[in-house]
Amino acid sequence: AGVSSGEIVLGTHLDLSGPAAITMPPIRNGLQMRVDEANEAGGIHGRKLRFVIEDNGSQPPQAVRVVDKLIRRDEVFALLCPFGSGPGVATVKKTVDAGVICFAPYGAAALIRKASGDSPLLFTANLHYDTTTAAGLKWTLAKLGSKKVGFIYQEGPFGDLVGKGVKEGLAAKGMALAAEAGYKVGDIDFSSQVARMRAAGVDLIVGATTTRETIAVAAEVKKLGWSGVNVLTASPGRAGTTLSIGKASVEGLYGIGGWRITPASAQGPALKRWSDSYRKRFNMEPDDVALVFYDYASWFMQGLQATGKDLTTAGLVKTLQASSFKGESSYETQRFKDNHVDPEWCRVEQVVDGQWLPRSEIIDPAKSSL
Amino acid sequence: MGAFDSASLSQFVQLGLQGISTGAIYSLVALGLVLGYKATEVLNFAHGDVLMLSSFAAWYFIAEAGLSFWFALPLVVLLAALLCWLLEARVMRAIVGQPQFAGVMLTIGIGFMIRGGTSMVFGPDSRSYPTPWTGHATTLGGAIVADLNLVIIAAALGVTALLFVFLQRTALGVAIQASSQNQLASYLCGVRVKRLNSLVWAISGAIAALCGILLAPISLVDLSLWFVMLKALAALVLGGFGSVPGAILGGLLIGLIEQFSGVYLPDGFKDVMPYLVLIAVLVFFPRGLIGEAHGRRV
Amino acid sequence: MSRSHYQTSYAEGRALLRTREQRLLYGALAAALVVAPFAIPTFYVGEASFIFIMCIASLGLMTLTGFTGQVSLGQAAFLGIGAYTHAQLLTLGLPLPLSLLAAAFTAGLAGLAVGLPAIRVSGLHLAVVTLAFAIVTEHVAGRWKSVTGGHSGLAVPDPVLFGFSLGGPLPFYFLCLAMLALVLWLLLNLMRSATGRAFVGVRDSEAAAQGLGIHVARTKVLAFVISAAVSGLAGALLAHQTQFITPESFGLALSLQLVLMVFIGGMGSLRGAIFGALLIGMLPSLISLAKPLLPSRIGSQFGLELFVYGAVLVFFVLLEPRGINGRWVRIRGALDEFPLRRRGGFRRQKAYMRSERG
Amino acid sequence: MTALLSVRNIETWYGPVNAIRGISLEVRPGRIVAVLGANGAGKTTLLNTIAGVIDPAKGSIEFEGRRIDGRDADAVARAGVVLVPEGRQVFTFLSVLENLRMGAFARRRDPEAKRDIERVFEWFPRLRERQGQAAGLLSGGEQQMVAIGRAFMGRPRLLLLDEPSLGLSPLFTKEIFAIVQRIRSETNTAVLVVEQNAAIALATADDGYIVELGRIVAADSCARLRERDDVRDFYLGGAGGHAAPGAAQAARPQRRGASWR
Amino acid sequence: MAFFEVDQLSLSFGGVRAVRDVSFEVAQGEVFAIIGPNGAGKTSVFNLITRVFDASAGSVRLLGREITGVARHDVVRHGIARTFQNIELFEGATVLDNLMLGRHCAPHGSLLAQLFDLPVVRRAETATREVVEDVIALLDLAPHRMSLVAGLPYGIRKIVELGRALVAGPKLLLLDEPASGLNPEETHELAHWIRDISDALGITVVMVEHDMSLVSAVADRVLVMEQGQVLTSGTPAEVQSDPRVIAAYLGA
Ligand SMILES: Nc1ncnc2c1ncn2[C@@H]1O[C@H](COP(=O)(O)OP(=O)(O)OP(=O)(O)O)[C@@H](O)[C@H]1O
Ligand SMILES: Nc1ncnc2c1ncn2[C@@H]1O[C@H](COP(=O)(O)OP(=O)(O)OP(=O)(O)O)[C@@H](O)[C@H]1O
Ligand SMILES: [Mg+2]
Ligand SMILES: [Mg+2]
Repeated sequence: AGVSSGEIVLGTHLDLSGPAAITMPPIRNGLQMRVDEANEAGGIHGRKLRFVIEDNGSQPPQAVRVVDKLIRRDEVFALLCPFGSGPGVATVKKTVDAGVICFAPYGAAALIRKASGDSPLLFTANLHYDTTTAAGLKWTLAKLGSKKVGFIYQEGPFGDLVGKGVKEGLAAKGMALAAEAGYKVGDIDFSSQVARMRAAGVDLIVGATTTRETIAVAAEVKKLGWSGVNVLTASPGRAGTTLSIGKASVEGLYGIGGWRITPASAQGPALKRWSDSYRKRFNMEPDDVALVFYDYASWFMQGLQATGKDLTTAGLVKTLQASSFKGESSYETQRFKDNHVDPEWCRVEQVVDGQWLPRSEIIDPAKSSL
Repeated sequence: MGAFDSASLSQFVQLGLQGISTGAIYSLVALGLVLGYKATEVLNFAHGDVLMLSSFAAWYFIAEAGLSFWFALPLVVLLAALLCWLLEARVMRAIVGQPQFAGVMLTIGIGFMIRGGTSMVFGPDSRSYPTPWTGHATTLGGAIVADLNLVIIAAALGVTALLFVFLQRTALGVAIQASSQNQLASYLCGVRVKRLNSLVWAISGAIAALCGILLAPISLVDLSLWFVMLKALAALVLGGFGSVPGAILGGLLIGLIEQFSGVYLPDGFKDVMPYLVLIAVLVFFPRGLIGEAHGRRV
Repeated sequence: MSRSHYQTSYAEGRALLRTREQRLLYGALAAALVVAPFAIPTFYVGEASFIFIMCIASLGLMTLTGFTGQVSLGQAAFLGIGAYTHAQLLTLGLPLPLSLLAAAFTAGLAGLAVGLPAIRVSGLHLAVVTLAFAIVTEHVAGRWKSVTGGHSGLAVPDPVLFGFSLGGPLPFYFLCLAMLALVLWLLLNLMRSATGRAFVGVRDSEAAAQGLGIHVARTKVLAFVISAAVSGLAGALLAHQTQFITPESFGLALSLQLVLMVFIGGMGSLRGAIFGALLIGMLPSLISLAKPLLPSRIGSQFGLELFVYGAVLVFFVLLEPRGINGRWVRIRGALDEFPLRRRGGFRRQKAYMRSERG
Repeated sequence: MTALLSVRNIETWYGPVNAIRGISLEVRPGRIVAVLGANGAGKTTLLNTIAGVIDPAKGSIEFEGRRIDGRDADAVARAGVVLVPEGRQVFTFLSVLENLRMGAFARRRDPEAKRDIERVFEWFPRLRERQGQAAGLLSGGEQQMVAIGRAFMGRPRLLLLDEPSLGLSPLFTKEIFAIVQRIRSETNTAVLVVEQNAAIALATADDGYIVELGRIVAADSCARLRERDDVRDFYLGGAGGHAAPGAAQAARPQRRGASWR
Repeated sequence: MAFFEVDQLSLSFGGVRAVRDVSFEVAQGEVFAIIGPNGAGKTSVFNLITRVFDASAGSVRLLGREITGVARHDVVRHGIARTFQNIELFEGATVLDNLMLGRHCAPHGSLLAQLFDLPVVRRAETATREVVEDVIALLDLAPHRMSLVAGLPYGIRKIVELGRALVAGPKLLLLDEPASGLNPEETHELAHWIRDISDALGITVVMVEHDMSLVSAVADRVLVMEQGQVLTSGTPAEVQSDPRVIAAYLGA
């Protein structure tokens, strides 16, 4: 379904109104921009793309309804980067059961995969937080020589997964977690979590925190004048916005990166053109997240293109499984292995003078043995 | 035993101070709620959203328009007061006399509109702006507190004192309490009830704006700022609805409980402890810790 | 033709369908509901099942809030408890009907636990106690991994009855419809007998209720238990609808939606609960259907859904503070007296706030 | 002499219920005017309409030559027309003293207000004893005293009383009416009083109106009204207000269905 | 043993001694009135009898059974029903439902039976309805049967409340100022009803009342209270001529 002589219908559901709406604009814009570009270039094998975006409010029941709508009413051919672990887990089975491809959902990839019953129609491009965290943490422990590690995490699947990685990383070094402290989305104050870390005397805080909380934790550490400690944020906290909003308070912060952030000064001509085009389209500054989702969409378009005129679900699945991709946001070329992106390139970086600078090599967690 | 050696003592002081300064935020938000409730017996669920909107407005004036903080502060406070005045005069007034819950529903709707509207106008992403106190901290008795937190404590104290005097000592304040108890009788006494209600909402809006402006630099200008309303609600009920000192007490208690349970209890208790305490307290003090006298004569 | 109708026995006075017209009307409605799923696109069949589930939950809350006057801001917790119980028991192999019953029962027990403080606490204080309970429940659901699967969630087995799967859109539609009909019938019975009257009595005057021999505390707790049990049933069905349950499915947003349903529908009326669930339940879909009609500058703004949602709420509360049911009753009244009705009927008099403290 | 208050042909509705169907009446300065009528006749509605508590759908109300209909109740009160409403309506959580002070809210800067409180305490010594108590905890009669005292604190030129004797002891009912007369003679305040206790109302007032089904059916001086047979039958309980002992054994009167809607 | 006895009953609120050592006895079938100045403690005595307040001292007995310790909602099962000075009706319900609620103390089937509307419930409902209809007929409430209480005039509400208390089938009926707000004609009619209730239904009535015409018309005996204490008691005629009562209550 979803493919007619003149049109391919794609859909997604994002949190346009709920607690995660904050992070949605670059995601939506990145996806939309790639779709628009494809249409401007005459479509894919002559078929125009129609992209339907729905609001899931980060709520699973609501997500189930919009996915129903996308599948049954809009009859989409594929879902492109739907957002949220909860919504993803709740809807992926429905999606694949209806024969609809789910490409690069943004959320806990392992959980979504499990919920899908390991369906071949699901392609996950988002790194597994546990494996990358474990790899990044192992490198950091070796490099910084940290003795006691604490963990601040967001309650939810994201925090759980990073936590799993933290424990694995520590176990590999024969260490155990010295302290952990959770928080809820919407908490305004992280002093008690940091105080807990301090009371336990840790010298490395790992944060399963998104932008806002990463900044808050770093700022709290700075405020206390607590010098003997490093802060390492797992993937989503290591973003461009952390710098632009956090400013001085995030100086010195470590982060595990899952994609390349290229400072404006170092951008090549292709990236510059992309940035200008983005600015023009959306009247706002592009950021790394927008580029990541633009790249995901590109990978998908590449698959569509390569499948050829005779587009079927099975055909596309086959093409994607055999495809490889390197975008401006990828560290290195990646492909799909068992429908999951491989290798899961990651890198430990640090904020220096308001920029993420590489500290480690590019790591393949599957092979990392530090 | 040495359980209170100097290190743990200074940690204790640090937690206490931090608890008080977080609690002061809750108290300040709760105060705004109490005030609106006192006059119109409407629990304003849009209060947190006014607070959130104010922080966006402050960001706009300071970071975008480049006004100085000291100019933006009164401006935003004034605008928020105006907004709330209009809300009362144009919207809330239409359901006077309807069951109390109609007001709650209406403000929930208004809250959604404000949140949706803010996100439509400004976009949903978070941002920040500088204040004169950003990045400064003070050492007090071995504990370190951000200056901004001290300012918030001072603001909470100041607002409380003003409100207390206003409500208890001035004729207008007594009239506010009177109209909430019996609006009809208040009209019959010649009180300009409508204007008074709008005024109270305006003051409450001003307090929300003050909270928003002071809070945003700590937790960023963000759509989820309204969440603080939930904690304030808990504070309000813990202290006793409709009581100014109750709101302060409740807010501080919740702040302290969070801090101490965050460090001294196993992980996971911090977030639910305030609510567990709340339920326990209400079972023994059904009207909150310093709730109003009750009982209707039959 | 006059609609007046003379009753010839007391039993007739409490019959559910009193007049011929009513029997015809509701008969037609029932027939339509049975035929409809075969005639409409599958997407709408799924939507209808969801609305039925919301109707059940809304009826549950109406029992508590609309009839007994106890506001609950944490109703979603009971749905959650029902959903988790159901998912676990189904996984253990319990047959569907028993598991549904057990879900209602467990939620009812939780209702008992929350109801006990409610004996002493009232009004907004109670509302916040229930809110606190829901926050704690959600938290526990996230942490108690062995039972709930934590934030990773729990898969819900397909509903199977006598070896026949009810998971597909059509069978599930009829499962939900049947459950709704059952719950509605039970609650209608309850509300027209002594316990239902006692609920209203406790709501309107505790002093008088006590004087008439109503055990106020027990009645309040009973309302909590019944309301929670009905909500638990709704939760169990909702679990099938989402097929995978996570704690955030049962958060504050759902609780607020339920409160909005009973209020916008019209307090103190089962019909109101259904009206409210219809409106609030369909609103997100309606907004999403209407979005393509908007100019894309506005249609693509973030927060548009929330804004429109809020605006519709505000519109309805302002239009009819007593709920859709209130308007329904007035319109019906106006039709009944049609030629005799004089002007001024819909004009609103000045009104004054009456304190509910004390 | 021109009228202090003149009500012309007002009509008032509660949604679909037409409670007043065209009433006109006048109160001249310094006069006490009584309004009598069965339950549900529309007396309370009449007073509420004059006081601005509800709006008339038709007709005009003039006070001291100025239109007051359609204004809000607070504006009417400040104009000098103060209502003691049905059901007392005290501020339950405020003390007796604060209740009285609220009565003088519109003239809270007037130094005379203090003296007026003394005066109210003189009339109602019981209130002086209870001045610190929350008004909601007072007995029914005590609350009535608070309501009347509070209205007086507004120094009205026209006082509207809705069943002031409701729930008061016989002695106190007499006192209230004596006080009403005192207020009138000391301050030349005109009074419009609605009363079920027709005997005492007709004895105190100068002029009287009788309302039935939202219309005036009789208007005259009280002296003449007292003489009328129908008034005696219906409003004075047949024998000057006090049914003789044993009257209950008399034949049961047929209820006049018309006055019950 | 007297039918109904109140013995040395006392109540204080903080410093205010609202009721002090009040004792009286009422015989079966009697109409007994309590009068006294405002704030004398009459309503408080009613509230003590129906257990709204806990007495500081003293006891209340009906047919020799102690009432002072029973739960509030059990008072009616001991045969005592009351009305309230400020009318406590269920505003959101119809007159019929208000009256049906009056009979809550009668058996009405278990919760499960109610949920499934079993025959036992239907029978109980019909039985209740029959009692209610009798009262409706007695008090001429038929035209208002289906009206919402909230829109009724004051006088009708008073009667509805009286009816609700009657439906409970009490042995002892407490009426708090039943005639307040009624005009003389209606009061006159009320007098008949109270007599009917007492004579025809055999219910003992204790009422608090300020309208002496009603008291004279129906009361067998009168108790006069002042400042929480018993001032005197006697027949209506005796009491009305007592100089202390005239000074404190009736006025010259
Ligand atoms: N809020 C209301 N809604 C609907 N009808 C009302 C309302 N208030 C009064 N009425 C109706 O208006 C009519 C007049 O009522 P009103 O209270 O003015 O009578 P009243 O003469 O003061 O009676 P009473 O002696 O009982 O105080 C009555 O039929 C009453 O039922
Ligand atoms: N809950 C309370 N707290 C404090 N004082 C109270 C309370 N209830 C009653 N009182 C006081 O007790 C006294 C007796 O009140 P009660 O209501 O019994 O009087 P009453 O005889 O019924 O008077 P009325 O004829 O005016 O109704 C009053 O002075 C009243 O102020
Ligand atoms: Mg009246
Ligand atoms: Mg009394």
